[in-house]
Amino acid sequence: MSSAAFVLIAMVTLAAALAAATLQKLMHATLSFAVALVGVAAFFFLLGAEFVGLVLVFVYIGAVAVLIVFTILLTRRDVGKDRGANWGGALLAVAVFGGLAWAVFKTQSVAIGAPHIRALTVKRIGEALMTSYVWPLQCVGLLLTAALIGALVLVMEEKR
Amino acid sequence: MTPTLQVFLIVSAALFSTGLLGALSRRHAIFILIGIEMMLAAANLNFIAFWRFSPQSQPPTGVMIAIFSIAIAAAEAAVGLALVIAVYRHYRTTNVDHLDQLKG
Amino acid sequence: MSKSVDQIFVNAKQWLLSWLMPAPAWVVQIVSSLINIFALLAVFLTLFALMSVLERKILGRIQNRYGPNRVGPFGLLQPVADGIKMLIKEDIVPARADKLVHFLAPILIAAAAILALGVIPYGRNMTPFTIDGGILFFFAVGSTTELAVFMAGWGSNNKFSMLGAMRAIAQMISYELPLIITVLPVVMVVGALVPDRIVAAQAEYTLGVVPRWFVFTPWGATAFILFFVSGLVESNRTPFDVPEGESEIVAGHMTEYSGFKYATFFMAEYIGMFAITGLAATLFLGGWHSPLSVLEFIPSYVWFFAKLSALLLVYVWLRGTLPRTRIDQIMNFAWKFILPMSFTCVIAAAVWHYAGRGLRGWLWSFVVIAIVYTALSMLLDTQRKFAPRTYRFAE
Amino acid sequence: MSRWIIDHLWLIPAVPFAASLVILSLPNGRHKSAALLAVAGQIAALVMSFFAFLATLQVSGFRAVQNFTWFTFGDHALRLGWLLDPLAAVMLIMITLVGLCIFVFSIGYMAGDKNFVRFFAYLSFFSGAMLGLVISNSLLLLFICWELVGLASYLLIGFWIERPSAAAAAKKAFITTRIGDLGFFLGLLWLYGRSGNLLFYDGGNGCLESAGLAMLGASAVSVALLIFCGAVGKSGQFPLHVWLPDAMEGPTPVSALIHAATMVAAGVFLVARVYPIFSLGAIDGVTSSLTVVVWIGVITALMAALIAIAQADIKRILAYSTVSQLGLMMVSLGVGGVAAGMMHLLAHGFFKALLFLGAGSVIHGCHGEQDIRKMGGLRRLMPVTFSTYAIGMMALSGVPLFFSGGWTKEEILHVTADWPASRLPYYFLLAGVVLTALYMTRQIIYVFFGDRRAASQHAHESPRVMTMPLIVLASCAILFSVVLTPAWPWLHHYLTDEPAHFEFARLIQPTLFLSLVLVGAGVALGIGMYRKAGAQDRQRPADTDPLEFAQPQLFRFLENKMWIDELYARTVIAFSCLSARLSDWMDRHFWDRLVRGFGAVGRLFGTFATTVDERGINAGVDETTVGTRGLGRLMSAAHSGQIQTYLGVIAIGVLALLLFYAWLA
Repeated sequence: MSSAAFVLIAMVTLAAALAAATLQKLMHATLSFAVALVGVAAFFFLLGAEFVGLVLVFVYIGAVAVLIVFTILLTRRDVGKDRGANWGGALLAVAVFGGLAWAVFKTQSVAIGAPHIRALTVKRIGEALMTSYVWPLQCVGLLLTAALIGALVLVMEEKR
Repeated sequence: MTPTLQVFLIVSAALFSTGLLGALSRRHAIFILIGIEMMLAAANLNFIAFWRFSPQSQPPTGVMIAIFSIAIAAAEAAVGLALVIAVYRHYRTTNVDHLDQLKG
Repeated sequence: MSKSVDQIFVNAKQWLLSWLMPAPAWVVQIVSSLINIFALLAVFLTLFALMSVLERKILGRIQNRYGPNRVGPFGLLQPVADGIKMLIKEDIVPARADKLVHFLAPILIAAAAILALGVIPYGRNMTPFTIDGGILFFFAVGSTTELAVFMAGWGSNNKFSMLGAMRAIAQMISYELPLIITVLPVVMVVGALVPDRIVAAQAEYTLGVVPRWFVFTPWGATAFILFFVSGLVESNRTPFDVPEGESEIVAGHMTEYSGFKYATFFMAEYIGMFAITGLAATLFLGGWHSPLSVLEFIPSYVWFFAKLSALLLVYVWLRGTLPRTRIDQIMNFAWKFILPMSFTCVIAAAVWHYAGRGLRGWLWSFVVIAIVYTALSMLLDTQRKFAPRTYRFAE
Repeated sequence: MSRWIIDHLWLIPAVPFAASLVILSLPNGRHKSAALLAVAGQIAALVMSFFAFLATLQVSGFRAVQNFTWFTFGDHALRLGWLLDPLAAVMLIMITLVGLCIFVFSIGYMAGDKNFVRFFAYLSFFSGAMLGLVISNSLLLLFICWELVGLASYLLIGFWIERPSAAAAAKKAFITTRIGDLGFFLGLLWLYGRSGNLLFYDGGNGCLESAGLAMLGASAVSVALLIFCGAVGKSGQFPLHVWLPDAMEGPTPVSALIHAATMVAAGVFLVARVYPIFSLGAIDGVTSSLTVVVWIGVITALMAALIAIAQADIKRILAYSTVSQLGLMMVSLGVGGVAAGMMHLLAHGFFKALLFLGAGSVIHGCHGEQDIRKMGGLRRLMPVTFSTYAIGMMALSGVPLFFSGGWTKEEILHVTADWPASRLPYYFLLAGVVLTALYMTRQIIYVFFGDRRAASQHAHESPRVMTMPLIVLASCAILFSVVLTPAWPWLHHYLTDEPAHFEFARLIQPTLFLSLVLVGAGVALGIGMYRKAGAQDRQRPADTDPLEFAQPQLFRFLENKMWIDELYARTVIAFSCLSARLSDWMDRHFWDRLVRGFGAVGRLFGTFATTVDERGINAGVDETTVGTRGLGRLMSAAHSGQIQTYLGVIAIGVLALLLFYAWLA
């Protein structure tokens, strides 16, 4: 885990995130959002959670970003551009960031380096999912099914 | 020198605030959704970071929560975007300023 | 002797790296990666060039004509000529295009395709990029392609581009699901997402003759066929090339691209095809293992590329044989047939595993697949007969 | 396999049930799949029944019981169970075999019907329910299956729902049998109240075992008679027989399967099953409940045979014949010949199904015509149908030696003759034998002999898929007699759990000659009367029945089914109409007035309350409301409907929380 990589990734991620939040063209904002998520995934790689990083890329780029893009397409008449930041929002966001950063700096117990750990293999994750987390896993499965059906019902053509 | 947990938390807080900025200042429902997704990703980053910097335990709880949260975020995005489309069909707009039928 | 021939490329890389001995570890690591990338690009760009000309020649033979035969011996230098042509063509960007997106799309699509190549084991000890979740990496990178295609369609600001992109994404999403689900049984049986482990699991020979490739089990054979068909769709090849069907929507999302950008799209498409066939060979056809134990003296990478070429030949053959399908047929096929069958493969693999992985398991899983297949085909058979054609106005 | 099937007895009814469900979910056009599934289910049931049958052969007096708890209320468990004994095993074989033949026949018979798929779903459903009925080890489970077969019968009689007559017949069948079932249900409750256990065999505690019977005591007669009500309804015994002839509105395979071979025999089977209750406390084999059974049976047998003589519809004749034969079986049970009755039931199942399918084939060949007076001369046109029908006719008439029906009828006459209470039933049954031979001869002469008449001009033989079941059933009707003869009464001993010995000398018995004479007399009488039935004979016009010509009054009486339907219409139905009208009148004029009166009082109170409310209470409430509304308006200003405002407020809340923590730290 090198500092150089960290700084690089952090810069790319935050820049992309800022772009996603402020760019006026919806398409550009969405693509920036995708880049920001790739950055987050890179953070995950850096932290040794490769599997989660891959899942993040897979789900967010492969599914969520494409979904967003499709929605943009379907509501095209309305969504071309949006204004960037407004002052109220920006002020509030900066205030929240300030508060959080102050809290993080204030807490001494988090100023620690990374301990040496056993590599997190997919096998371990799989075993955890199938033993201690099997109940949440089933719940998530149910949730995803419900979301799938719900989304279908929502966008179904209304019968006249 | 390697980055400490603190630094990761700061980055995560920045990402969160950026997401908040997007969610607060945009006027289109899709943008707001993007902002919310970004906030979720920041939270996930926190989980992973805490997992990595804590004394290891079996099973890897932080990673698990991140995985579940990603799955739930996907469901949320699907339903949210379906709602956006349904709303658009009905009102011909996705501008949340105009969607204030529920005002008191 | 055969051992050294087998490992010749690995040893060559080690020899190159040994020159860097005094340098720090991270430099060695970066140089090693660069060597891998360079080798990968060299091999597959050559293969792309070869493939483009061979495909045209084979198609020519299928259509009873010669194909390219003017440039170089047997027309083999045709790709060079094509490349020069593409390079010196004017790069046209539509005035109302979203310039940035329009520019980034081909780069992203090519990058995704090449990245996907990185996790495939090309021979013994010849995996460019070993990672714990290799298969997942392949699909994670592959899913980026959809975004790239959409960028191309949106960025061009053209009706045909947009329609083509939508068709492409619709069919790619629909077939990505079965593509991943057909990989599941293999991952379940091997117990790993690492391509090397999957190849290693297919190393032995039953009775010393039949290789233990997964394609020789009922679920493996079914999954392989489904995977192959889905791969065909993913790489937008005939008979599933509706996104760029020139008689309908010009060239789909590539309509507004010209010159080198167009060539990049073209290349990305072929490299994606190589990647998916390479993965098919790795997952089901035993990777770089030889089909007979007596033939093991032939180097492993030769076997891998032989399998790859065989599959590519089938691609070309299908392109020369089948007509284009309709988009709604493609979608119905995916959701109503391929997807249930892929789930059946997962179940059949579980049955195979729990029935002891022997002949009994073979028969049981075969029964499972046969039952589901019969039921599905009965359900889906609409009994629609083709009516005789009537000429109403041309008496 | 045999061992396995004993443990999985429930599979036998479950397979046709499952087939029925699958068929029901098929789209309407899939004729081939539906037929294939139904036949496959039936074959599976047949194979399993066969193995179950083999299992019962191993030990004499075999009985395998499998009980399970359905549900528990309080500390009381309601238990059901499956039972395999010789009685159940032979029924299983008969139902599945006859059923299979009829399924196959239906493929041909129903080929053109647009509701083909539904038909097979119903048939399979019936088959499953009937098999469940046969193997249930609990009166309650038997009752459930009993009602299920009733439902199947209802659905199938009314299969051609577009015909008003079919719908009416279905309704009639359903309601008439329901009257009997009410009695059955009361008997069941009574039995449960007395013995506390509805299982037949339960390790000594079942209601048919000594402990359970002892608890029943003197109420056994009432319980038995109430249960017999159910049997009367289902088996078409007098006075509830009226639905069975009308049930012929259903498709012919249905008539063959349900209203001849299996379901109507369920009543007889029920009596045989709970026979210990009937015979409890018997003196010399006679109890009052059994006496009732005998006389009901005698009346039914004779009456139905008489009516059959004057009917013109080919299926109705067979229907009345079924009623008559069921009466015969009841007599046999009543006089103590359980084995004889069951044997006749089995033999009757085969040859009556054969006759009905033959009739179906004739109807199919004559393009839907059912009136025997319009047929004639079909012997040459439909040779296979004719020969198999003739075999069925001889089995039914009781021609001895070669036909199963003859031997079983012989057996019944034998036990009836030995009844200590009275000789009368025996003589009545002898008369019934003559009548049976007479009406069957009449029918066969009308249909197959003589000249061709209106409907038989363009008749044709049925396709192979329909004639094959006929041949199979005909050979069954003949071959079955092998295990029935007195020389080697294997089946008798199998059912009554005694070893069988082969003794050729017993084949020829004096009563055999008596019945030979009687049958001969019946056939001769028939030939004498109906020789020229369809043709002009002396002063009689061609379309008049010879009997009608000779005895118009008697004929009219019989033709109109002894006016029983009319009698019911004048009495029972008229009475219910009257009481309905009375209730209506009471409702309109008496109860309504009463209710209105109460309403008026209520209204008076209401007026008073309104006054108090408006003048006194409202004013105070109004003031409160105004205040609340003002407050609400104030609060609602915060709810702008802008989600981003809400989001912002949440963010401010987060900030406030942070500040709060900072203040704490």
